[in-house]
Amino acid sequence: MSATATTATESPYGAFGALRWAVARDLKLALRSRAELGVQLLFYVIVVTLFPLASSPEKTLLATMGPGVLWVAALLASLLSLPRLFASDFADGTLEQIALSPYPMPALVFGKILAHWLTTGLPIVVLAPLLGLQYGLDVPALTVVTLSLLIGTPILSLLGAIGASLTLGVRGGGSLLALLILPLYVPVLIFGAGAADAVRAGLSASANLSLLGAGLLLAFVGAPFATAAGIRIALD
Amino acid sequence: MSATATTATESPYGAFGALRWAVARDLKLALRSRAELGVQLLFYVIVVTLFPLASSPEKTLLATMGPGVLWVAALLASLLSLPRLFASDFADGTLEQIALSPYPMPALVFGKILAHWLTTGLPIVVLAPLLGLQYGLDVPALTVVTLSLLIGTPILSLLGAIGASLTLGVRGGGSLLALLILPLYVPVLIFGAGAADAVRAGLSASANLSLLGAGLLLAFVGAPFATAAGIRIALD
Amino acid sequence: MSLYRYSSPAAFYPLAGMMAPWFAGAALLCTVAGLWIGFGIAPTDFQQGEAYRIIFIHVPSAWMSMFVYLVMGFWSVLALSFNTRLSAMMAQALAPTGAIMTFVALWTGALWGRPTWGTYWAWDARMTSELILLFLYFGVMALRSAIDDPRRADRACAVLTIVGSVNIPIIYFSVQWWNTLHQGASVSLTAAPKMASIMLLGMLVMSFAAWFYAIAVVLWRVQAIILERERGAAWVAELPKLRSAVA
Amino acid sequence: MLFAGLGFSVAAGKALVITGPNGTGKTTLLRILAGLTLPAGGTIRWRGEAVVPYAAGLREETLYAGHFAALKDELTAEENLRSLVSLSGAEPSDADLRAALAAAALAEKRLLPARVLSQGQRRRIGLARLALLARPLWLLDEPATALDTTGLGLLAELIARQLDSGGAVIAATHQPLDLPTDAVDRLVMG
Amino acid sequence: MLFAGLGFSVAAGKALVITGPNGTGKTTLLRILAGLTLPAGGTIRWRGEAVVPYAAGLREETLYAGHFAALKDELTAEENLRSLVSLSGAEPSDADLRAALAAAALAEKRLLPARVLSQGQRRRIGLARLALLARPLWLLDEPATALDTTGLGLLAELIARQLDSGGAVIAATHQPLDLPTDAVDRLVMG
Ligand code: HEM
Ligand SMILES: Nc1ncnc2c1ncn2[C@@H]1O[C@H](COP(=O)(O)OP(=O)(O)OP(=O)(O)O)[C@@H](O)[C@H]1O
Ligand SMILES: Nc1ncnc2c1ncn2[C@@H]1O[C@H](COP(=O)(O)OP(=O)(O)OP(=O)(O)O)[C@@H](O)[C@H]1O
Ligand SMILES: [Mg+2]
Ligand SMILES: [Mg+2]
Repeated sequence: MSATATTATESPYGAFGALRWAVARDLKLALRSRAELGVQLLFYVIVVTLFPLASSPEKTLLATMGPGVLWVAALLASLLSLPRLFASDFADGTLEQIALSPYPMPALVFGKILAHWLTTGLPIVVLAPLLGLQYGLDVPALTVVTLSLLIGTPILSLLGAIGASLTLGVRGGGSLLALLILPLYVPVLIFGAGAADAVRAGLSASANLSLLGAGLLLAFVGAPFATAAGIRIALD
Repeated sequence: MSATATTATESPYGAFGALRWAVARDLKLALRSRAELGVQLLFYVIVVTLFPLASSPEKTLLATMGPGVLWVAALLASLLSLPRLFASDFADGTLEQIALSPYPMPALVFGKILAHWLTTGLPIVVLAPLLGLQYGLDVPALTVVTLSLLIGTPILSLLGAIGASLTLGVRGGGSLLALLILPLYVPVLIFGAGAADAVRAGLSASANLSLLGAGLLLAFVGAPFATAAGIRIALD
Repeated sequence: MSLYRYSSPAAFYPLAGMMAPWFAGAALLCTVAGLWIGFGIAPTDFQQGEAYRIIFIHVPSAWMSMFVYLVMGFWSVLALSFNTRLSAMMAQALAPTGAIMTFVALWTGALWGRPTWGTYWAWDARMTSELILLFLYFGVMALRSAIDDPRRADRACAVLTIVGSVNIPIIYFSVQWWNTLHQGASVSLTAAPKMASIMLLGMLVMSFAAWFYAIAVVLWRVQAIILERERGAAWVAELPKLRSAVA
Repeated sequence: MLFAGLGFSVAAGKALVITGPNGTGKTTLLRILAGLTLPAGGTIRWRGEAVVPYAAGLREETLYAGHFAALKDELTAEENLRSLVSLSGAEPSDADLRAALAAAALAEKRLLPARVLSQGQRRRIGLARLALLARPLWLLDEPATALDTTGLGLLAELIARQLDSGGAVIAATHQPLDLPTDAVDRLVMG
Repeated sequence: MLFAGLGFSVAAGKALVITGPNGTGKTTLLRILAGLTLPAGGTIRWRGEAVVPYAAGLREETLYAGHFAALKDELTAEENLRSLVSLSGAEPSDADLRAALAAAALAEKRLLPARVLSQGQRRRIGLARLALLARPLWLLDEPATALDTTGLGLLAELIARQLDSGGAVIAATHQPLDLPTDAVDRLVMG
């Protein structure tokens, strides 16, 4: 049986080990149910294809709506998957163990968020150009939409995690989470969808994209700590 | 202490008592967390107002999109709240007790669905005309949208309950549920949003509305039984 | 009585193995004949030119996509009401074939739409409902793979299949109920056909090909499912074929 | 296949206590008896007649208390109790409810939401439920979990009263239940 | 205020067994000691120095096992165990893991998803975790729940080994734990 060195001056429990533990475990869980990944994607596809169904399918209108719909659908996919980010760990006691682990908690939390993005955000980014074709978007517009999603969806996951931690164990979690987090999502949505609009209007999208990038940096630095604090509050 | 008559020839456990139990309990639970109702509504409001934000806000386009957006948002609000319909009862063992109750299970289930609609569907119906104004819809269009939501949202709750019961305790619940249930939602969406389109095109909406009505009847007759079967399967 | 015997997987397994090759052979024959009629004999359409020949694949696959679902629904009802394992396995075996047929119908329809309507896709009622059918097939398959207890998966999928079957009449009658791009039925048992009889013949032969193909594939797939699910059973261990494969 | 070749019966006024190592199928057996789980084979007879799962007669005459307390965190102890009991078809008066809660030493906790109750207090709400539901057959899975000594005493008393009134009890447990030996049959699994 | 005026300490090689009626604050006390719940007042000292909740030193040296088993239904028994142990910072070899599972009589259930395990088997994964984590202080809440006789024996053995190796144990329980009396201090609450 193994014993851990507890008297080392430098803690052997580094952020990298924590990250690896969380990402590996959550990816394994996500892959365990083979259907999961496919289902996430199908949900995105269905939502994106729903819109032309409900509105009238005129061509110019479609191209106008395109980036907005791709973004709103990404946002909804994120919202829909967020309540699950910590809920099952909370219910079965894993979150207690995470909070009490010798590893730094923000790193563990960041690992969970990263895994969440890899399983829900990244596939959306990959799929977006294909779906965009369906809306008659041209190549420059497609490129910018995809790029904006690539920078934007991690922000959604990071911000969403804060909301998910704050609504743990609160009834009506799903919609309360949505309410808390949507105001934070809206700027992301505006810059994200705006980037493509700028390109279609013949302008440069770089301003929008660098604003998104700044947002990502901010969320990356702040969100893990805020989320860790939220979880500790929920456990009290 | 009370004893129940177990030898009566006619069962004293009628569908009406079951309905009353389920509606009363679920409404009490929904009202207990005071924030819940407001949050549901706010989510709807935010989604509806998001679309003009993400697309470009031209007037004619807005009126065209209006009914579709109101409907899609209703559908998403329903999807977002569905996983919670049975999940907590499943996790804490109440669903076992519901399945073993002497009351007829479809009636208990229908009561839960009714309470779900009263807390999530009905407020949306009430709010829709106000939000429709924002999209520049005129009075006939508004009336028809509201009417179609009034007939359509109970169908969403009824069909959604089937999906919710089938995905109980299954990983990837939220999005699997969406995948299972969206194909069934789409016809509702088409008839619902189509009603308003018909009116705006100067045609009568009665065909769409009566199709919706037929759908409601069908869902009303079938869904409680299918849902009860789904729950029993989940408990096995 | 003798039919009842075959409701046990152990009894059905050899029967399926015996029948499948015959259906596969018939499918091959009909495909060759149908393609020969369709692409060799049938005349060029005066309106659509050569593009119309997609009909020989499109229509049979579209019919099968709906029919397979109905058959799936039938087995699901049996599985739920009599709790028979074989019925559930049949339903499970049908889903992928149905999905493929639906996909082919959508694909060929889209290819056909380009020359005739000038677009691959429109949100027309029939196309939409056919797309929904594809999602229904996906849903059933996803639900099955999300539940790892096969008995539970059987019953959950049966409920979903039965509920989803309301979509079939919608697809079929969509051209009548709505004013759609897609054309209405041109083959009917009651009215005289509006099509050249050689085209009709080609379509019918191709339909038989699709039928036989579906039956053969489903029988083979059900054999695989039986083997997988009953791998613990004594009769599986005694299968001579399996033993020789191991040796 | 978890177990096979198992045969037993329980008579009115008798308790059947199921014991056995972890994982030998006690919970599974109780769930099958309640009708929740489909058995791979075998027959269950109730009052001499074979019954199917979820038969109305069975649901009206049995009471199943499993691992889960079926409590809503948001409702108070009293609301939870009333809701559970009336779901099972009885309509106790407020006085009955309070008496049952008091007997379970929950009089002071009556108006607290179940969320803040301790593990043992949550189980005691289940005991109060037993006191209010005079069903011919009780199926109890680990009824002694998390109970302190007085809680165990109350449980034993409730079972004794059920047996006295001609009811039957089937209980799976690892802890001794302290019942009169002449009223108890034992089934050791595994 | 649940409790006040409580003072106690536990020395290396000693176990403190907390008993008392339901709802007297045993769980709350353990959660405060672990750092999960903020106390309304009072000081907690570790190795003689006052510590704050979530202090790194505390997290590295204590192990808390509460009511929840922290198991994922989708992962197998072995995967669950490995994941839990490495979250606590240890990296046991595969052989260690299997040995610990075998000692908990889970050798045959090693590759089953936790979902299908019985209540007692789930708790036994927790026992295997204890065997793999040599922390100076164990905080155990109702460790005997759902365990059969051999499970209780294993638990007693694990605690004895922890005490022998100079560790300390604080356990809240309603069931007797069968520990050597000279190594046990008792705290009766309520
Ligand atoms: C993706 C687009 C399409 C889909 C989803 C689709 C779907 C279907 C379905 C489900 C059927 C069988 C229903 C029935 O027999 O009544 C069918 C039949 C048929 N389709 Fe399509 N279709 C598509 C595109 C097209 C196009 C572009 C054409 C030709 C212009 C076409 C021509 C036909 C014809 C002639 C039939 C046979 C109708 C009959 O004889 O009953 N389809 N299609
Ligand atoms: N799908 C499955 N595959 C393999 N084994 C299974 C499956 N489902 C259940 N089991 C086994 O069946 C048993 C379940 O037993 P059950 O929960 O009834 O035990 P129990 O006697 O109540 O045990 P405990 O005393 O621990 O509560 C376990 O041994 C479990 O491993
Ligand atoms: N917010 C609150 N308001 C009132 N009482 C509270 C609140 N939170 C907790 N309590 C009380 O504190 C106690 C919680 O005790 P705890 O769970 O620590 O008990 P325990 O000794 O572990 O009991 P058990 O033996 O049943 O597990 C309960 O009596 C509960 O009613
Ligand atoms: Mg058990
Ligand atoms: Mg406690």
